[in-house]
Amino acid sequence: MTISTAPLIHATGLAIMRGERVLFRGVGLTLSPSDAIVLRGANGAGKTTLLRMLAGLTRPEAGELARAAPHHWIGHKEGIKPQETPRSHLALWAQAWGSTADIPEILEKMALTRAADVPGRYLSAGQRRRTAFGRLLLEHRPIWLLDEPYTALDAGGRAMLDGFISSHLVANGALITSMHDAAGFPVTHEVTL
Amino acid sequence: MPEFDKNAAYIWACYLIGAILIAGACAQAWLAARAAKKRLDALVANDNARNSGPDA
Amino acid sequence: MWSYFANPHKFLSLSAWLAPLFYGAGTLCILWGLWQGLWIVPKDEYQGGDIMRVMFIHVPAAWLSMASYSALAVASFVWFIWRHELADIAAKAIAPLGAVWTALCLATGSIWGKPTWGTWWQWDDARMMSVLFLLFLFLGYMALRASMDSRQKAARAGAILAMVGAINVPLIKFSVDLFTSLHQPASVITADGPKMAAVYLTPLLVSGLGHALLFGGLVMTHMRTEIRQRRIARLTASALEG
Amino acid sequence: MSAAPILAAFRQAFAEAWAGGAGALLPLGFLGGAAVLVPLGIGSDTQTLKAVGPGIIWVSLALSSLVTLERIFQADVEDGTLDLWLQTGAPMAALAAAKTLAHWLAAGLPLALASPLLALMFQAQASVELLIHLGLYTLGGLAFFFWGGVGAALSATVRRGGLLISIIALPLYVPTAIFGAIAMTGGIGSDGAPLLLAASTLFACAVAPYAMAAALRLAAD
Repeated sequence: MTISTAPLIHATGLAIMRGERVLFRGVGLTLSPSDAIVLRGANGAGKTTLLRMLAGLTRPEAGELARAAPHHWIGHKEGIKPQETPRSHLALWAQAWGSTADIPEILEKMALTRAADVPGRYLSAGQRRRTAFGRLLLEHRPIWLLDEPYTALDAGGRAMLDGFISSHLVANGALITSMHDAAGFPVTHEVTL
Repeated sequence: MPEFDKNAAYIWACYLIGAILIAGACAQAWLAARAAKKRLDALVANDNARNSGPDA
Repeated sequence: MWSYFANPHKFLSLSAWLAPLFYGAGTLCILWGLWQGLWIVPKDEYQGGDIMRVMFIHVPAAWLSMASYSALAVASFVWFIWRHELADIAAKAIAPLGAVWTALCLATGSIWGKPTWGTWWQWDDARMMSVLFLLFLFLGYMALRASMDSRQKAARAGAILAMVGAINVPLIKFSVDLFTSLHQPASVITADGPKMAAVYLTPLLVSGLGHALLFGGLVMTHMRTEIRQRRIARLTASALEG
Repeated sequence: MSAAPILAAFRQAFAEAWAGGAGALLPLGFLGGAAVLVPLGIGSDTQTLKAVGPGIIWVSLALSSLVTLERIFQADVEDGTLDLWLQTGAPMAALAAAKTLAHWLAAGLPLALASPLLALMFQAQASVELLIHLGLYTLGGLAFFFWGGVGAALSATVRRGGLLISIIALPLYVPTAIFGAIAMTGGIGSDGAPLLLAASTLFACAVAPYAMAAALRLAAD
């Protein structure tokens, strides 16, 4: 097996406006395998917007963006419907992505076994986050884009997530995430907006 | 004024509505244009004053 | 040519003299058409006597309502493909004016209908029905733009809706024609078509030209206002950022 | 490209349609309520009711499509599902069509299926004609849902989107309403009207998904 070091994401000169307000301009970054990039910046600096741009959701007003591999996206909003249980949520996305992952096993890793059949509307914020992170394990994708991943997670949840991220990085995966706290995994570089 | 047959009221009503609508559209366009020009000129003047202020 | 018109500065200097020209020429044409229509041309007894003089405002308004929706659709299309900001500015300016002329067409048509058919609203008249739905398209477009929270989003949403509306207009027109042809055809108003005598046609065409010029002038004025407003917003935003 | 994301989108939307708003019951109640108000409003004269019956059902169908559609894309924006669907790599137009179809199955089709009962209440003769009408309501309802879906997608980020959907969708409903009415009332041109209805529904199914996709990409931006 050859290990490619070609960049997974290469972006230069990204700019975005909201109305007439320039949110940011001239932002560039290169994400190589095993990189973990943390986006820093005050509230409203555009961290979420930059992540959405890298995910292909928001169109940049200027700049070049190339993404060489599939990615996982976990945003502020978990994407869980009120009637979906953690189990049915993961099953649905396994179906959509053509994944054959063992869902009970993922639920166990996420410490969601007891909440596995509780509908989304009754889940706590932390349980919703854990369900969303379960999607990361459905399918191996080299790029992870995580927006404020620690939000609503308790100490155990953070440790669990740090473990996933660390093993993802070891397996040549890469990560871009926005956060305010110190990261519990090796950070390659930080980008301040 | 021209003399019309039995339907004079309808004819005048049509042209009156037309005059009001078109005059209204013109007046609104003119007022909006004047307000925008005024604000822009004020902002630009303000901007120039601010930019040249510290240098002087 | 496109890039020439797409430049807001060029547009500002061009429209600075073109808009007044349009206003002047348009007003002259409309006044001449009015004078001809109200004083000079003989009344047509086949069209209910003097009431047909309403034609010199109703028919130009009808023409303009159709033309302005086409212009809105073209501007939206140009914006959607080439993202020329000026095309969006034009679309934004056209919509409310198109709605005004469309409303004028409906109002005068309704008033014309009362002595002719004995009713303020004739459901069997395909033209009136089509124009009514055109008014809804304009109002929907304006409401959608107004509810978007940034000008970029308003432009995109507006362009999508205007194009969806434009491809539906032929279908709406066809269905309305079919609906009305089931009942007796509206034969009283024959404003268009070769049946029209030249004595009516010339003032009608001149009135139509006048309304079009006035409309064009107003669109330019609104576009100038919008360009300035966007500059104001830009200056305010950069002042806030320091 | 695999059809899996499209099937998954359909499944999720169908489950959501049944879970939120009691599935077919709510639109059915709406249709029934609107239809039952009419005789109370205009009197119980048999001939009058017979004449207005099909039209009332068309109007109720159009209105209830608007009521159901208000939430379909708005909910996706609010809970973050839209972001996930936009990133599946499947064509968004196909996903939007699948979702619209699911909502039509949950709310539009039951209305069409209930139409013979309402027609009987409106003094229609019990005959095969009612089943033909059922087919026409089925087709027309599909067109209502697709054009309504464009309005819903465009107003997905608007707080009082329901009002906006109706003003956007109303002119787009006109051909369907007219072809449907002509096909039922008979007279000149009524032979071809079912075909025209089918053609305009097909047109809606072909065009509306692309507009929905563009609008949804905008809603996520």
